[in-house]
This record gives sequence, C-alpha cells and structure tokens, in this order.
Amino acid sequence: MVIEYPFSRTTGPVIGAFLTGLRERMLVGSRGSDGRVHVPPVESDPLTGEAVSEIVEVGPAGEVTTWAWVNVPHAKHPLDRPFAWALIRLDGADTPMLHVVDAGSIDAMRTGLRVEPRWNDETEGSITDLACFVPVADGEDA
Amino acid sequence: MADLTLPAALRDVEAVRSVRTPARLDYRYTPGTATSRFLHAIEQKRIMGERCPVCRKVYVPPRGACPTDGVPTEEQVELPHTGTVTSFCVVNLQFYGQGMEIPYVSANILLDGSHLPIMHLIQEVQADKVRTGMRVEAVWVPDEEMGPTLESIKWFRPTGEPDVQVDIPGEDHGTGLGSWVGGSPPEDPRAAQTHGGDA
Amino acid sequence: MGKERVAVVGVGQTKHESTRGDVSIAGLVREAAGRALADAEMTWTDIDAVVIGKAPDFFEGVMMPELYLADALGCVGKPLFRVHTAGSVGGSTALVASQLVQAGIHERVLTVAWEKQSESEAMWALSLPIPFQPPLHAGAGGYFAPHIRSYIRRSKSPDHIGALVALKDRRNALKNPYAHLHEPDITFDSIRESLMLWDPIRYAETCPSSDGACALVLGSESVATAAAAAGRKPAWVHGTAMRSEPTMSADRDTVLPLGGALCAADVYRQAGITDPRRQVDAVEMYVPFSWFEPMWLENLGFAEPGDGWRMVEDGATALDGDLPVNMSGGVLSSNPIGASGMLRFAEAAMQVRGTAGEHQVDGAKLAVGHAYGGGSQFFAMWVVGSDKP
Amino acid sequence: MRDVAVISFAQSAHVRSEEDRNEVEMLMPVVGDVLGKVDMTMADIGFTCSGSTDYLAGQAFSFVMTLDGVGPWPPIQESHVEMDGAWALYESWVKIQLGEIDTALVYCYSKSSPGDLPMVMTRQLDPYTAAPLWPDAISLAALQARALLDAGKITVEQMAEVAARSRRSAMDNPNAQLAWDRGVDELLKAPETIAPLRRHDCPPISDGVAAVVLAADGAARDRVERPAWIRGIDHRVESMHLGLRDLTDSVSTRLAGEKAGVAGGDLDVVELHAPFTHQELVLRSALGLDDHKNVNPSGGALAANPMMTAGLVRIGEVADRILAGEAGRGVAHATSGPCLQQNLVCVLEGNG
Repeated sequence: MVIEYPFSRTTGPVIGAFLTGLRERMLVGSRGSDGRVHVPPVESDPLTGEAVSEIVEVGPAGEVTTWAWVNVPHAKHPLDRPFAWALIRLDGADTPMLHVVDAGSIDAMRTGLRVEPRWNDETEGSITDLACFVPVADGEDA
Repeated sequence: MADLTLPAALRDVEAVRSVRTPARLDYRYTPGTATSRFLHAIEQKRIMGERCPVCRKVYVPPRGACPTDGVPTEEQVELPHTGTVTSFCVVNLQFYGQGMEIPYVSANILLDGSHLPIMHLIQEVQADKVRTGMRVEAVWVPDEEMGPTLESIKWFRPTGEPDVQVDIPGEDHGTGLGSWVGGSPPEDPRAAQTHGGDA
Repeated sequence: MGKERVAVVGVGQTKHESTRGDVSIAGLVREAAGRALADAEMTWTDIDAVVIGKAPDFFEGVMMPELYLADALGCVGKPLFRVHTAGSVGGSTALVASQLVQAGIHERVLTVAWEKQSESEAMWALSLPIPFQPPLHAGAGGYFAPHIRSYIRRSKSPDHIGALVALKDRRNALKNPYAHLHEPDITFDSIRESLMLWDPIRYAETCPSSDGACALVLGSESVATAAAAAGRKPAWVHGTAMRSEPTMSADRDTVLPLGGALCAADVYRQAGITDPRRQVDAVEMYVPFSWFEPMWLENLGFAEPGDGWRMVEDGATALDGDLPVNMSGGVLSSNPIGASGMLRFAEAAMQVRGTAGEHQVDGAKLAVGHAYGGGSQFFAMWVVGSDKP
Repeated sequence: MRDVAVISFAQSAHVRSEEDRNEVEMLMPVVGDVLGKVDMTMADIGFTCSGSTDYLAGQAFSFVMTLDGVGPWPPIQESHVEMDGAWALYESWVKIQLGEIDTALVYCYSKSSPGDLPMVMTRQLDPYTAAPLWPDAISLAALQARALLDAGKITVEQMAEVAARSRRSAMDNPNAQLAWDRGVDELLKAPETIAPLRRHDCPPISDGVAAVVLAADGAARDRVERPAWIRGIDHRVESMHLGLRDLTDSVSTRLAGEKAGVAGGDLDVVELHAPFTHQELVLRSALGLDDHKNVNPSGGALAANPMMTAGLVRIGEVADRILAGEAGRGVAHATSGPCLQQNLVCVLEGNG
C-alpha cells in the first residue's frame, strides 16, 4: 500500500521570497525585531509574534555549526553517496539552516567548516534547487 | 499583512507563490486476527460473522471487538448469503478510483442473522427499483478471481422474495434512541458516574 | 474548587475560499488568530497557552502540524495542545481550550482550528484504499445519504426540504463576508435542478471544500469583566458538553444518535435551559448536507421526532424566524473541515456579543454552537450567553 | 487544584512488529487489564481520552475505529489528542479539575511497523524548507548529539553508559523490547551508524499500547491503598526549527519542570522519555538531576519506544512504583517533536 500525493502548497510572501531567492540562486532570511537574521525566513518574529517585515540577502557561503554523517543514504535522501546533514550558519545570518554537505568523506567534515552552495542546473523555487553545500575550496575555518 | 521589504534582486522578478512537495510513503498493512479469519472464509465463499459473548449480537465483517461492550468477539457464526436493504443511495457521480457505471446503488444490507448492515453495491436491477426492505443475495466473482478480499463479493442482487419490514434502531421512532419523546430530554445512562457519584 | 467562569473575548476567522493561494499554512492560521487577538485587544505575548484543532493530517500531508506552527502561533515557551476528534474537532478544540480557563490553569487561551484542503483533496485523503476494510463505494456522501433516506422515510418529510435548507443557508451566506460560497443568483429551482449526486442528496445541497481558519480568545472572569468594562462584550460560556459513541454498533440510531441527544441534554442542563425551542435565540449547527438541519433540530430537542422538517417548511429557522439556524451560512457555505466546528461555536459567540453584522439576530442573548463528526458519532456543543452565568 | 491520582497502569509487551493483531485487538486486553486491576468497568469511567497519530497507521481517522475497542455504549464523554498519551492524561487531569467527573481512562497506541518510521517522522517538519529533504529522525538526533559533544557538555562514554545502564535495567522489565548486558568498552568498539551516533544510542522501533486510570480524591482512595497523586504537571513547546533552538539544552523541559515542582522534594524514581542516549543527559541537566541514581529503571525509551505511547508509559512506570510502595516521590517526562521540541513533566507522590 502506497500513500502518494503531489501536495501543492501555496507559500505566502515570506516563504515565497525564500523560494524565489532559491530560484534566482540567492539565499535570503528574515530580520527580527532584535535585529537577528533567521534563515530560512520565519513568518513571525520569534520574540514578539508579530509579522516580519524585512527580507535580507545572506550567504551564499557559511559555516557548519553541527553535522551528522550518513554512511548509507536512504533512497529518499538528497544525495545517493555518503554525505553530511548539517546546520549551516550563512554569512550575515544569526541562526543556521538545515541542509546537506557533499564532503566526500567524513574526514573532510568538521564543525566550523566553511561551505558554499551548489545549485542544480535547473532551479524552480524549491529547497531542492540547492543540490547541496560543498566545502569552500580554500576556505579558512571560522 | 505587514508590508514586506525585499532585497533589490527579488523585487522585480516573478515571485514564487506555490511549490509542489511530492510525498510517497509505503505502508505494509496486516489485517488483524478477526479480519484475517473473515477474509480466509470469504476466499472459500463463506461469510463468517462473530458473536459478542455479552450482548449476543453478530457482527460482520468482524473487527475483533464488540463496539457496544468492548470485548473480543470470538464465537464464529456462518451467515447465509442473503439479506435485506435497510437503506441506500443512488450514486450519479464518478468517484476517484472507482470504475462503476453510473447511476449505481450503494446500499446498507443487513445480512440474515447479523445485527449491523454492511455497505455494498446493488446490481442486476434498475437503480430506481431498489427499495428499503428489498431482499437481496450476494453475487460472487468467478471462482478463478476469488481471493481473501471483500471484492470477492461482486455485488448483491434482488432475490425476488417479498419485501420485509426493516427493523433497525430508531426505526419505530416512538422509542427511537436519541429522540426527545414528549418534549422530555433523554436520560443519560451514565449520569451517576458523570456527576461525582463517588464523591 | 470547581469550575471558574470563562468567556469568549475575541473572535477571528479568515476569508474562506477553495484555495487561499496567497498564504502558507502558517499564514492562514495567523490570519484568523491575529484577528481574534485584535478583537480581544491583545498581542501574541498576552496569551498563556494555545490549543489547536484540525481534521486528519493527511489533508495537508504534514504530520502533527501544530509542531511546525509553534513559531507562527507565538507558542515558544508556552503550552501547546492539539485536539483531533474527526469532524467535531473545531468544537471540541474550543471546549478543551475553555476547560483550561475553567480549571483555573490559565487566564487567556488562544484556540485555533483550521484546514487547508487545497493542498490535497479531501476526497483523496478520505478514500485512501485501506486493504481489508469494506470499501466506501461513494465517498462521504455515499455514507450519509442512506441515513438521510431513512430520515425521510421515518419522518414522512416531503422531498423538497433539503432544497429549502440549502436556499436559506446560501442566502444567509450572502450577508457573511467571510463565507466561501456567495451565490446571489441561487434559487429554489436552481437547487432542485442541480445534479442528484447521491440520491436523495443533490449537488447544491452539499458543502464546499474550503481553505480556512477560525480562532477564539478565551478569557477568565476577570479578563472578561475587564473587556466588558472597556465596552467589548464577552460571550459567557453557559455550558459545554461532548459525547462519543461507536462507529459500528448494532445498537445505535444513525438518524437521531443518542450521543447527540445526550450532549444537548447535558449542555442545556448546565445552562438552565428547559425549553430549548423557546429559550434559545439562535443556533449554529453542523450541517454538511442540507437534510441534516431537520435531523439535528430533532436530535437537539428543538422539534419533536419527525417534526424537524416542519420547522424548516414553516420558515422557523430563517434569519427572521423564531429559531434562526446557521445565520452565517453554515457548513453548506464554508467548509474548512477542521475549522468548521469552531466556526459554529464562533458564530454563536458573535451573536450574543452582537457582532455578527448583517447576519445578526436582533437581541440574541443565548445561542447554541454544535459540531459533529465521524459517522454521526462524535458531538461537541456549547451554549453562550450575553449575561454572566 | 483537585487531588488527582494515577490508580492503575497497564501496558502491552512492546515488540518490533505486531504481525497478527490490529490496533483494536492490541488495545482491548490492555484496557481490560487497566480497568480490571482496580475492579472497574467502563460504567465506572467518567471521561475517556486517547492519544495517537494517523501517520503511523497510514490511515485517516484511525482513532475512530480504535474507540470501538473500549465499547463506548451508551455514549461516553470522550476526546482524542494527536499527541502522545501523556497529553491525553493532561487533558483528563484538566477535565477532572472541573469537579464534574471523578474518573478517567487514558489510552494510547502505536503500530509503527507498517511504515518506514524514521521517514514517516520527516512529515512532521517544516513542509516547505525541511520535509522535502527527508531528514530522518535519527540524523536530526545526531545533529543534536554532535552539538552537545562539540560544546563539551557530554562525552561518547557517557552516552554509552546511558545505553548500557538502560538496556541492563530493561532485563527486569518483561515488557521491554531491547534488553542486554554489555559494557561501555564493548559498545564503543562498534562503528558509528549515523555519526556521532552508534546503534546503541538509538531507540528500537516499537509497536505497543498503554493505558492509565485516573481518579480524584475519595474515588482514588476507595480503590487503591496508595494512589500515585499528581502533584504537578506542565508542558511547554519550543520552535520546530533546530536553528532557532539551543540544541544543547532543553529550555522547555526546564520550564515545565519548574512549573511542575520537580525541585520540591527528594525523588526516588525518575522516568525520562529520552529516545536517544544524549537526550537523557540533556533532560537530566534541564531538570537538575545530573547525579540522580534511579533514572529509567524500566529501561526507558531506549528499551521500547512506541510512538505516541512511550510518554504515557513513563508516567505509568513511576506511578506503578508508587502504587507498589517502592517509591514515595517520582518524576515522569514525555517528549514530542524533533530533538525534544515539546516536553511534559509530571511529579507524582505517594503520600495523600
């Protein structure tokens, strides 16, 4: 028995801005009432609950704040070879976002690693437009 | 909605308004003990209900529990393949995943010897000839198509016997459960324990 | 010890539409909640706890979506609670929220119920073929149509009653700016001429599928008294009740379910109502197929068994009748499933607060909100009044 | 507040896969057991509340059919939460506070085996930016474990000690699914599965059922000698977004623990709903129980982790020890959501 449905989700302006950014190969976050920038953008201010009013560009590079190494990917995972899940704090952001890092080997992964996005050839406005993050070639760790 | 300030690069491009997020999950079901017994019997062209040890009512298909008494129903009762239409509707709409020719009749059928109607199709009769109280019998799929599934009963058709009086809860209305006979509210059989009976 | 008083001090709802293409799930829910907070003159940070209700998670494909909504509803650091009692959920969610105040645990509780049916299709989620279970050959209408046929047979109702209810509700909806269906050209004849989907149910006698949300702010006696002093009338809760009965019992009456009648009897007892037809000023009941109005009129003690249809035929349930029913246009005009029950409760509150606008019943002081779900087996009701109980 | 106690607790044996029985058939014996222990029937119950989620069974309204298993006739006062049974207990406790009923039946069930549970759980995440990546529950827990290790708050040795102690305790629990006696050194020789987690750091996937009877005041004293009185109960939630949280702390648990009054006396027994080893360490710290000697004597969620059920089991395990006179005061905890997003804390005492 398979439960399968191509859910079609309307995004509203804030998530829509994030996904529009992805389509344009650009990363954005929301600025909260305390000035902190959250990526992906949140629709309401974490402190006051009021609607957010400002979307700002971040990244594209950032640093890994924590990570987990998957040796045997699941068929549903974004990558079909060993990879890392990571929380990545993009430059200009205060809070990290979840994505994957194609680092080749666990030995190449570490907290503080500088990474940058690798985009799909075609982008359509989806989190999966970001194929993955990869280590910055000659990046200096934060 | 508060105004949203966007970075310059996103102001003049068409905004994303929706996203498709396909999701597929695979489940492997097991039917449960009572349903397994029922389906194995169906495969042999036998309709097996189960009797509640407390209220003695017969449920088909059995779900393993008497919904009135909350106890397992384990006594097997073989039922005839005939029953009575207690109510029905005529369907004029093609439903997702259904391959029926319209109009068709979906009916509540009380199998003889059981106490709760099943829902099934009525065929081999014009839709506008189906009546509450009509006697019907099961029509099985060809032997080679028989399997441990309810679809082994293809549909029901009229037997030609005279209609019978339908007797289901509430039917007589004078003492219908849930009615406010004579303008007085129904008594809650559980009132004692809901108003601090122990306190 | 015992129950504290509780009142509705804020009401909000979204515009209900088949697809709310302009918002995310969080945006939809925040629209209703923000309006309820504004109505209560509160901000997100004033709220002590949030209670969320919705129908099956498969509708939107998000498992336990209240967890994702914790941020959007300003819940971080607060208690967040999720209710799911099938179609009655909007009502039972409001009841769970009101109990948190009645028990003296919280002073200000936000409760929200919602559905974004456009993310998938209800028909799809409801008819997932589960192996080994008897197939529903005709969806939800196919399940309820035989019950309606039994009602018609038992009550000897003429067959045009369903159309009269549909016409009344759709006309009421024209006065409700939030309603999904606004059909100014609808007539008795156009309803009678619409496709007979599940004989005896016609297309125009069925509810739509909507995106929408509803929110209430429930306040303690001191919160409500302060609101009243500031000129914002609270809707005092005079009684709450829930009842459930089995899906597949040989003992139950699916036309006039005992659970529904006991639920009504319980809530009237609490509210001191002995003659509901005369004492209640307005009723919002859960009517997804028009024929359920006469059935529920009987089940809830407003009419003798078999006579509910006469109230409809006599116009008693019209907006200017002696017992207006579904002033908002009802489920027949807006049906975001998970929110549908709370919308009934909200309309009852709006009526006794005098804030129902064009669909206001003049001088309504005592109103009933009703929701049901499952195979007519889950019931939730409340009675609200303009006077403190 | 009205005095309300757990007077009876029952659970099924928790197993990887209930092949033969459906949810109704799994539930009925446990409901019969929990009522039978205190010589009650449904006729004695004022309110019934259950916890479950449609996503485990892959069926909308699964709880509707399950309700038939308790025999709700004549009609009952009943509710359902799409949450762990611990929250169904909370709703029942609130309901009893209103003074109109004295007793409640709480039940919850889990049949996770039909689906791919770690992937099913991804459907809880933000549907726009996280769920489409299918980040399974174990990987998310591994991100939390790494954050704790990086912060120097825990060590892999401590994690292995939690695993070893829990599975050893489970050897005395006939309902446990995973029980063994292995040393920390042996455990740490195993490879990492999803680094930094090893297999021993993760819970089993379980099918199981649990039920509790609550009673107030005299109704409790009349039925059992030593009711397990609920002295405090509170629950709090945090952001779903891992990036918006301090993963090395459980702020919501700390807050719920303060509100529930955990610090109000010595504790004889603690049951924490920590599906992963590092989460027990986070929870201990949040509740001020870093050095407590009797945490998860049942083996905890590391020994059996039926979704929507393991939280109520924690309350039941503490209550059972109080009912039996083995403990005077205890704390139970339940969690929900990724990486301890939502937490409930309940303080129970034997002295009325």
